[in-house]
Amino acid sequence: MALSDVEPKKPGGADPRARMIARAAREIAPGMVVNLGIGLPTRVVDYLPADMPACLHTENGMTGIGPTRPYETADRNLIDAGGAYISTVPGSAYFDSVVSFALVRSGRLDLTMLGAFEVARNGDLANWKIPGRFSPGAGGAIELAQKARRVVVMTTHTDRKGNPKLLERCTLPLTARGHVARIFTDLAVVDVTPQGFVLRELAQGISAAQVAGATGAPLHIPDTDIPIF
Amino acid sequence: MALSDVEPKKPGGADPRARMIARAAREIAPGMVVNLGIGLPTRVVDYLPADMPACLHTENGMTGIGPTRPYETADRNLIDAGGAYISTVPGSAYFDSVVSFALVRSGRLDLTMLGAFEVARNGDLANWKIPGRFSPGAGGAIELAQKARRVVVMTTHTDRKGNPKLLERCTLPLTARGHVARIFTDLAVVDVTPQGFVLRELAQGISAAQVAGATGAPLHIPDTDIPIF
Amino acid sequence: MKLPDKSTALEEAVARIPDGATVMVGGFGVPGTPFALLHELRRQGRKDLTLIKNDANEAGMGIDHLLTGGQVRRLISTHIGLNPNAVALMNAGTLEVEFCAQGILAERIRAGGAGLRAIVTDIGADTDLAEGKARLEMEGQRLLVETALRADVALIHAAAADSFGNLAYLATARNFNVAMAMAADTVIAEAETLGPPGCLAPDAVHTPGVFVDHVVELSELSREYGVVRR
Amino acid sequence: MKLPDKSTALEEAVARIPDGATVMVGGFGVPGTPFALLHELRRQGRKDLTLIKNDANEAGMGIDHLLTGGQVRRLISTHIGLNPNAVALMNAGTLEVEFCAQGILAERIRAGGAGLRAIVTDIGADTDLAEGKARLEMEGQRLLVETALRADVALIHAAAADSFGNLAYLATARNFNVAMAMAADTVIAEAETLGPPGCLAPDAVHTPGVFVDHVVELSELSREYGVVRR
Repeated sequence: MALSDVEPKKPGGADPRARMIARAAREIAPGMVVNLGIGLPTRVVDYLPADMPACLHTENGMTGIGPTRPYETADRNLIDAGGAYISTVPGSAYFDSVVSFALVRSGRLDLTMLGAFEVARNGDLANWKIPGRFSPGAGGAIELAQKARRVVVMTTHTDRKGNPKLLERCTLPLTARGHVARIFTDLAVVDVTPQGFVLRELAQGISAAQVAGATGAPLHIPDTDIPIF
Repeated sequence: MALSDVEPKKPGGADPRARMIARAAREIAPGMVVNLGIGLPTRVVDYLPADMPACLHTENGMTGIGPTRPYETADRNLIDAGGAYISTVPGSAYFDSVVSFALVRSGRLDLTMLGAFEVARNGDLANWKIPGRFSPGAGGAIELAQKARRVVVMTTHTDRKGNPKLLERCTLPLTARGHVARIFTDLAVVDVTPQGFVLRELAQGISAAQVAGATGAPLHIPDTDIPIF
Repeated sequence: MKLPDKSTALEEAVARIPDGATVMVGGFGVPGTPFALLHELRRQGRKDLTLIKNDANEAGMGIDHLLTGGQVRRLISTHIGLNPNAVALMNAGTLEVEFCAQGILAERIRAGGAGLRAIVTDIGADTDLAEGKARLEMEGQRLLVETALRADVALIHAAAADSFGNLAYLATARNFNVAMAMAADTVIAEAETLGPPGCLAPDAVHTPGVFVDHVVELSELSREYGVVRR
Repeated sequence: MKLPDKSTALEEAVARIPDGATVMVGGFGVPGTPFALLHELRRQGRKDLTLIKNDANEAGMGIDHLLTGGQVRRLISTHIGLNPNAVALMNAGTLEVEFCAQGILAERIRAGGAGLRAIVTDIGADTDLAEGKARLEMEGQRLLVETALRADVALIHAAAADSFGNLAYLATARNFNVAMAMAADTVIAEAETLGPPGCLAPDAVHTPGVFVDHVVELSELSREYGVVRR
């Protein structure tokens, strides 16, 4: 399927997750090389404008990811790191896992978006191990979180039980220390700063107080107008 | 130029160097992966039978070397490590310098033939540095001499001034310690053994005494018939 | 010269894997996984294996058959989250799992294939993954010495091969196959098509045949090689 | 998405190299040497360079112009025996030369390109080449820690490129270009042909464009690129 067959999804709609993904997609600036982590971040690919000059990387061995494909037109050999069937753009390149992480570690990645079990106010990230319960392994997250020039997280603001995922301090084994710069959730955009979490944007229909209440660490709320996404 | 266009050169003839190269070519057994060092060894490629099942490697990035080409039909992009224009065989593969030496160091090379400034009776090899005079650098010789399963040397028995190159001990900086197993010269085939140099074969018209006289260390001469090449 | 012929029957190639072997298995998800070689390894019932593989496939596919069949003692991997059987066996203590950062697993295998002894890196140096690993200080930074990995056998899936063992992969099926095909004492590649030497352009070879010991032609592709509907 | 355009004019690309820069130069003999970029570097007269290159080309070709022009302070190389000018400059003490084993030079560059800090190897550990290098003991063996190499700029020659910087090489012109194209802060590639994205098949790309900063199309190939009659 050529790029032109696939229309990028429109931002907005009622689904808070879709709004979060659409907002995160706007984080990608022209010229960037970007890795989308498995889970919610990989879905960003379908929210990018067709004329955006940017390069998406998937760690299983490709630059120049195009939109995801339905099963009917999927290429069995062409997946992203999360197993979704993707497409190419003109200028895509395939390579092996060794080259793929050479790219990550040598500083060619401008931005990565990762999922999270926990994020701490100092930028620590935990997303690979819940001892004795569920330890999927880190996959490529350790290198991505440690080496991308900018690391952002995309996650629901709370876990399934309603517990906050943005914390004073991570309780789980860390993926990387102090590298997370920004967090996109279904409730808000929150920055990690030397002073801790700072509220930057609010999801439609959500109040700053709601975000603060769902956050497990102090949330600084600027006096200025908070944009809505 | 396809393989079939090129006839392998015949052994023998009056030229002692050509006879040495032809003899060394017979060291290559079916199934071997072989690297030919720059200088005299690379010329072995033109002395191998067309039906020999073997794989020649050149460290600048190729397996499946075919015979050398004259300038008229040379491919400007296809050389061996010594700069000679070569050809392909069906199944040749190109790769980069990194992969080329991965092959060498990981033990996939059955045999290498190298040039020498000096070889010692304990198998030490010096072929890269004559301090203050001529230090070309080792190129790939250090890995080749240290990692090929079998290391043989091809050299004139003496230097231009008539000084022996097979010595009690190397005087020049070493390329590798104790790895040379056999030496092909214009005078003889000499093995490196725990007891030192042992004469195995003689060039046509050369006596064992002549070889011993041109060798800078004791040469053991077996009591049995010495084959002539 | 002509290049040696390494084409081998499936059963004969897999019979070279002994009990207790360390086996590298290519693939990242479905693409590049040597399902046919794994099925034959399941059928021949080899025991006490150590597997090195990026992931644990999904339940009912690939190495899951070896894991649930009790053939695997130890798994070195980066991510097993898509296979609940693997997670359950690990949690039950039946399967020993060593996790690596993905790019470091790739580099350790590559180092083995390149005849190096170790690599020195800052990746994961300040996380739990550093536990028990040798340290080295360079320019005031505490780095990890990550040792090279080699295996007795590597199982590789290629799209196309020639009888000398030159291999070409398609799209994201390349993944760990390239490094693993260099890092084992015996390298067995299955290929969707197998032709005579010369069927692959020399510039288009992804794995030079000099690294490969046996090439197995796949007569047909089982369902597992297809698109997965989730 | 569409991929960014990195096509650049020859003069503008080379102008990014400052005096005192460390510059990696691809090529092994003639194949893969970026003669046009080197000529422009000669013309622009940059000084005090450190070059990293497998060999010193031959007299009157490639980096020989920079060496004899007094533009190079230091050369890291594996073999300079085919260029008597380089040997003479070294013997005269005018040119500082650091010799590396060829595969170790390749690995040190690759390590730089792969974001590693060093590799650990037994190559040359018992020769003069080990002098001054850090040691590490593993399993009773004294090994060398060979540090990663990076450069300010890498100069690459490709047969074909697209405007995103994806590169393909021909035959033995691949050599050091692949590793160097990953190991510099600014990577400049000259290409015999330059097309729009999509002109190279994704499976046939040898250097992914993501590593390349500038692509220069060669309008014609000078005599140096041809067959050398000796």
